[in-house]
Amino acid sequence: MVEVTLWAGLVPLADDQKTVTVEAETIRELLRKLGERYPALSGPIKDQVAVVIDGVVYRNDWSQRIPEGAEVFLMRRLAGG
Amino acid sequence: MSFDAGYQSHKFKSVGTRPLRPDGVDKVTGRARYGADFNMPGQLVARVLRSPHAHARIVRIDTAKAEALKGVKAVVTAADLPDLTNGDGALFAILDNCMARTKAMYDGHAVAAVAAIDENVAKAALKLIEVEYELLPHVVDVDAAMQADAPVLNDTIFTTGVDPKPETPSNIANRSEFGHGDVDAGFAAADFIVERSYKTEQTHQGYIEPHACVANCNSDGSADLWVCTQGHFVYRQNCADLLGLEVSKLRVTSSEIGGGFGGKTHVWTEPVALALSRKAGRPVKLVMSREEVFRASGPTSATSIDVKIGARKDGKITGAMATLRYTSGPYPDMWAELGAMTSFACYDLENVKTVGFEVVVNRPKVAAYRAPSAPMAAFAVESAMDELAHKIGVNAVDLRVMNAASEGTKSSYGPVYGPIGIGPTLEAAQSHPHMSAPLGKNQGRGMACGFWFNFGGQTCSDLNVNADGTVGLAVGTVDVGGSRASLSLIAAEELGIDYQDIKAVIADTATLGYNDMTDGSRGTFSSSMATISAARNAIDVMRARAALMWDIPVDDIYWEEGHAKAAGSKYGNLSPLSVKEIAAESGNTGGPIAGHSEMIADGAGVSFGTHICDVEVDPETGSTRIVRYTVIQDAGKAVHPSYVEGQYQGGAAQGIGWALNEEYVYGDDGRLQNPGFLDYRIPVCSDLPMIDTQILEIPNPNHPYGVRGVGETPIVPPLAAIANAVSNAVGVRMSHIPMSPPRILAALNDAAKG
Amino acid sequence: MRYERPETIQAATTLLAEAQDSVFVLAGGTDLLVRMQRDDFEAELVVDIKSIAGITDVIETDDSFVIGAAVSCAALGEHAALRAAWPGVVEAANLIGSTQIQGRCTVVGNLCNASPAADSVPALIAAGAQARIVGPNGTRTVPVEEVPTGPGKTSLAKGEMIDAIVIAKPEPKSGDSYLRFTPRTEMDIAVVGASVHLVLDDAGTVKTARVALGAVGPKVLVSQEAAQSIIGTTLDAAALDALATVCSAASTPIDDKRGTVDFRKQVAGVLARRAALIAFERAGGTQ
Amino acid sequence: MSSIAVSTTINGDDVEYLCQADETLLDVLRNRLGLMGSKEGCGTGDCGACSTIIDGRVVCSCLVLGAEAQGRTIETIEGMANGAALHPLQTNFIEHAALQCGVCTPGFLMAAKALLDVNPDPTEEEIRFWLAGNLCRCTGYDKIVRAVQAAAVEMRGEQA
Repeated sequence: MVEVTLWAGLVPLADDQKTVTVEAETIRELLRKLGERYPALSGPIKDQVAVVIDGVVYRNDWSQRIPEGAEVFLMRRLAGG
Repeated sequence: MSFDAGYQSHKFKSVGTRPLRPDGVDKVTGRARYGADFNMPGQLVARVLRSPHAHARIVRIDTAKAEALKGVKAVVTAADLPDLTNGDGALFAILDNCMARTKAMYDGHAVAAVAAIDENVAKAALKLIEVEYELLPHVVDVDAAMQADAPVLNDTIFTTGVDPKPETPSNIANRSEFGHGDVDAGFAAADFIVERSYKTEQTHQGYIEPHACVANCNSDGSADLWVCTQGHFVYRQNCADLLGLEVSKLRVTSSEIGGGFGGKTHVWTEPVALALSRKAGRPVKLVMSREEVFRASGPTSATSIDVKIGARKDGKITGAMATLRYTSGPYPDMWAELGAMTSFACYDLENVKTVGFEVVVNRPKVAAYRAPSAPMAAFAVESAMDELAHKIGVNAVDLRVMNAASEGTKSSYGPVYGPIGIGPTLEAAQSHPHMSAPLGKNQGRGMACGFWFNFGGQTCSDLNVNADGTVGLAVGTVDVGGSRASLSLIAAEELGIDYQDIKAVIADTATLGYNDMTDGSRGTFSSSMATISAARNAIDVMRARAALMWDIPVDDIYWEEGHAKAAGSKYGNLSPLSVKEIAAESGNTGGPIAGHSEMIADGAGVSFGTHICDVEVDPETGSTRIVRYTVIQDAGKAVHPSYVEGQYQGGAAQGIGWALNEEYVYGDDGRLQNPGFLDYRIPVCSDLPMIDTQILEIPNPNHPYGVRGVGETPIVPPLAAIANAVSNAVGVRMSHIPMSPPRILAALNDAAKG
Repeated sequence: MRYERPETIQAATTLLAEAQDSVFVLAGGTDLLVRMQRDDFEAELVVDIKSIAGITDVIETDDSFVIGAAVSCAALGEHAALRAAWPGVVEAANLIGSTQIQGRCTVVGNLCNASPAADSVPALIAAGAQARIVGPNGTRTVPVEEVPTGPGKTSLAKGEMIDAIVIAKPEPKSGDSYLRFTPRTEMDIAVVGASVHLVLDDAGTVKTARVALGAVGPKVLVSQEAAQSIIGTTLDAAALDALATVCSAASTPIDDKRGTVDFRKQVAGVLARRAALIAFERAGGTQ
Repeated sequence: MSSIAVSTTINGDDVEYLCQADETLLDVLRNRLGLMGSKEGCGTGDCGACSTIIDGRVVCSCLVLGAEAQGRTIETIEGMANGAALHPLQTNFIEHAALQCGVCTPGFLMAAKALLDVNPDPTEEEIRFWLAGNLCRCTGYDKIVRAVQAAAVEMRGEQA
């Protein structure tokens, strides 16, 4: 099981929950299940989100494994200069 | 082909040295070709007609007279750029900004454009375009735009991120919130509290090369764009989307780029040039004037920030809060959110809350400017931290050390930190000779910390081993500050050959796979990871070729110091095969030798910096002189130290200009008063001392050589470091950037009056 | 637009007189060509005077210096005798723009561009310089302060141009200086400018003085009252304070993108005081 | 408006061209003579990227009319090297990493050359004030000043 903390912008799209628990071993599985449980999330998940696992930002790498008990954040994908 | 990006520490032969960059000779002889240096036969010259009003409905545009003028070949308006964005708000904003569709949203907003045989005809044609405007009330100030009675710029914008969802449109496009714990409880437990409001004016990246491109659309749907850009693949995507072109048929070539700093991560006139070329059936060259660059490219946000920090007598912060209001120009984006995320990122806080408000105003569309949104937030927070240190009576650096984030700290924007360099930069600052050097009359010393996220992203590189054993490296990230030299060093290191035997180039979009925008200080980080991966791929190919040449199993061959070597005593008589020797036989052993890499470079790792600054303030005129400046920053691994130093010095210089003199000055009519290098004052050579740098190397565990991004963090601390230095020099706490002489003198006068 | 390069003064003034529409004199061009970039710029004729014999020379006579209209400020700075005689005038001319601008710009161009913030004009006025004006009906000489009449406007009639600036050699025991305030150390337009020229008597007290302030009004402000505040003194603290107060009071600046009214008034006093001290020292005065 | 015939000397070669009365020398160099090394950063004499040497003085070629070049001696960045041998300033700029994007570099090299021609042993302050007319946004000027200092030493034939 993985506890995912949602970026503030996503909270209203997930029944106002700040953290959600999901059974997932890869980023792909995590995002797919989130999209199924909260359809409103599937839009932003497509290209506006980065997944942070134990402090490391994964911009769009679905194959990335999620270790058991890792801290997982859905963060907004950032622009830089 | 799985690629292990894990850090393996080893003794470097090439990485860390300071060779001459491969593009140096072209640049010092004037042969390097920038955006405006490219011409196509039969090209037309384009000029853009821009709104002289801050906010106006476009009632009617009559281009008949312009089109009739001899020598004019095409005139375009928004009608020539049909909306193909089908609901993608961000893309529609780019389209509307390139050419206003219903309303001119700022002084300088494009409303029409002309392509003609020469500049004089084009200029004359602009005067013949009749535009009927219906003037609307405007607002340019971030706080004024948030008032209830402010003119609403866009009645389709309803504040998101608030509950319940508002019904009436607003200039506040989004509210974002970050943090953890209970700040009220934190403030209650505090012995000392600092609370102050800060403002920073809008500034521009200030690259010396204005935007320039040559666009050519053929009747068969194929098209070419030669442009100065930080991301030619993203420009290709944007232009293809807006003009309905097939991505593979639009080739975008990145010219040498004359500075970007984030301002060339966004298309401004390129879609217009393509539209003109398509309509005229001829190539079109469009070069922005300096005035246009200031009025109509992408400056950073103007901000208004409130900060409140509480701490105990021993200096431990108990509560920290910031409310950050950022202008985004007419089109909302993530700028306030980035400010809210970065403001307390340097610190390990029990109770922290940051709230960001994205506010639309009648100013140009904001684009990234080197660690976008971070310098302003750092100015507010690090100024408050300095004031807090004075109040508690503790040394400014010690206060930072006591509260600095470290590995395992939960960041103020959410995730936990891996190994990070803020502690070491603070310790280096404490022991740096600058920190204990004597100060003269009217002089003061200030310091500040800064942070930036850094990114990875989609990256690919091609590495071709030529028949003579030399290597061609093609990358897709743009080189402004010497990354071709750095990436050649990386390839040399991994292949085990000499730097001189590698030539790195920036490939155009037709000859290399997609690469993300070169932003987020990702250039060297991502392309070096892809280059290492491509090199390892090439090594495997060369080992296989050596196996064929020696006729032994490939598993018995290992690669070391640029040679294929046969493992095990039974091959005693086989002398190692060099890249040159293997390449010479490539015709017989399977054809050209190459290594490719297509990957998502992740795990970029944040970058921290601490700056120390001495200033001398003339109390009679309020003029500030930078006496000494030191930049200390963690690079993970400095691939080419000279160009890492260059990033530190360049970022500091931009920060100094921002802190002291640079600002967009708007008149009451909402028009930009200083769109030029005379009155938009960036630092000149005689304004600055030498800028000392110290590179720390705390390896990034997620990069084979430990490399971190370095390009953006250097601009984050200077605003605060200089503000703290001025405060320590003449005892007035400056809370409005830039600290121009009139502002400092007024503050001194107020202080004198008591 | 037509470009002409006359070789004599007469040919130049004839061209200027005969032009129907707007006509401009081109010497250094560092103001004119910036104006030409603007879309609303119209000109029928530009008269390049740099080929007129002698116009690029600085002639030292026994009682004056005659600075040709096309002498670049860089060349002015390299004229040892002028620099020794009028250090304030030369340092003012050399503050205009940058090295590249200095290689082209001229003090006559600076004067005729008639910007209130012109750097060389306060120093020329403080030095009592004269402008030699040539036109279809002959030559006349006027004090430099009579040339600018307001921002961008001069008193020159149609067909007239300035062919030289004439500065008398300074009396013994005299000194001049020019200071300006700019946020950057170079490349800026003066937010405030102050020039002081004073002559000492044998006892070392100020016998005569002229104080000229730039960028604090539509034209350079020549303040008699400011001069009076230091005449008869050795620039003691009271005299300097009086000078500063008078200059601040006399200034009528505007708020603009470069500075505020309060800032300019206050800094005008500061610069006048500092410039007076430098001039006093150059005149051989001791504090 | 009719064109003006101009004959002048550029980088030691006799050159003739036609230009409009209001056309700047910078536009002539770039658009008519293909000498793209001089860059336009502002068009108003505020950035120095178009610096060119006319009769020994470094000036902004965007503030000079093409017609004014008649009979003058013009040096542009393209003429700085001696064939394949780079000028000491050029080599030192590369060696000291005194450029990043490089768009201001031609202007800096022209101005620095004009400086060392008249002042072979400049102090740091003299270098900084002489080069104040050349804007650079990438480097913060530190390495540019060091490169000019090193080139000055080399050109004086002393040990670096």
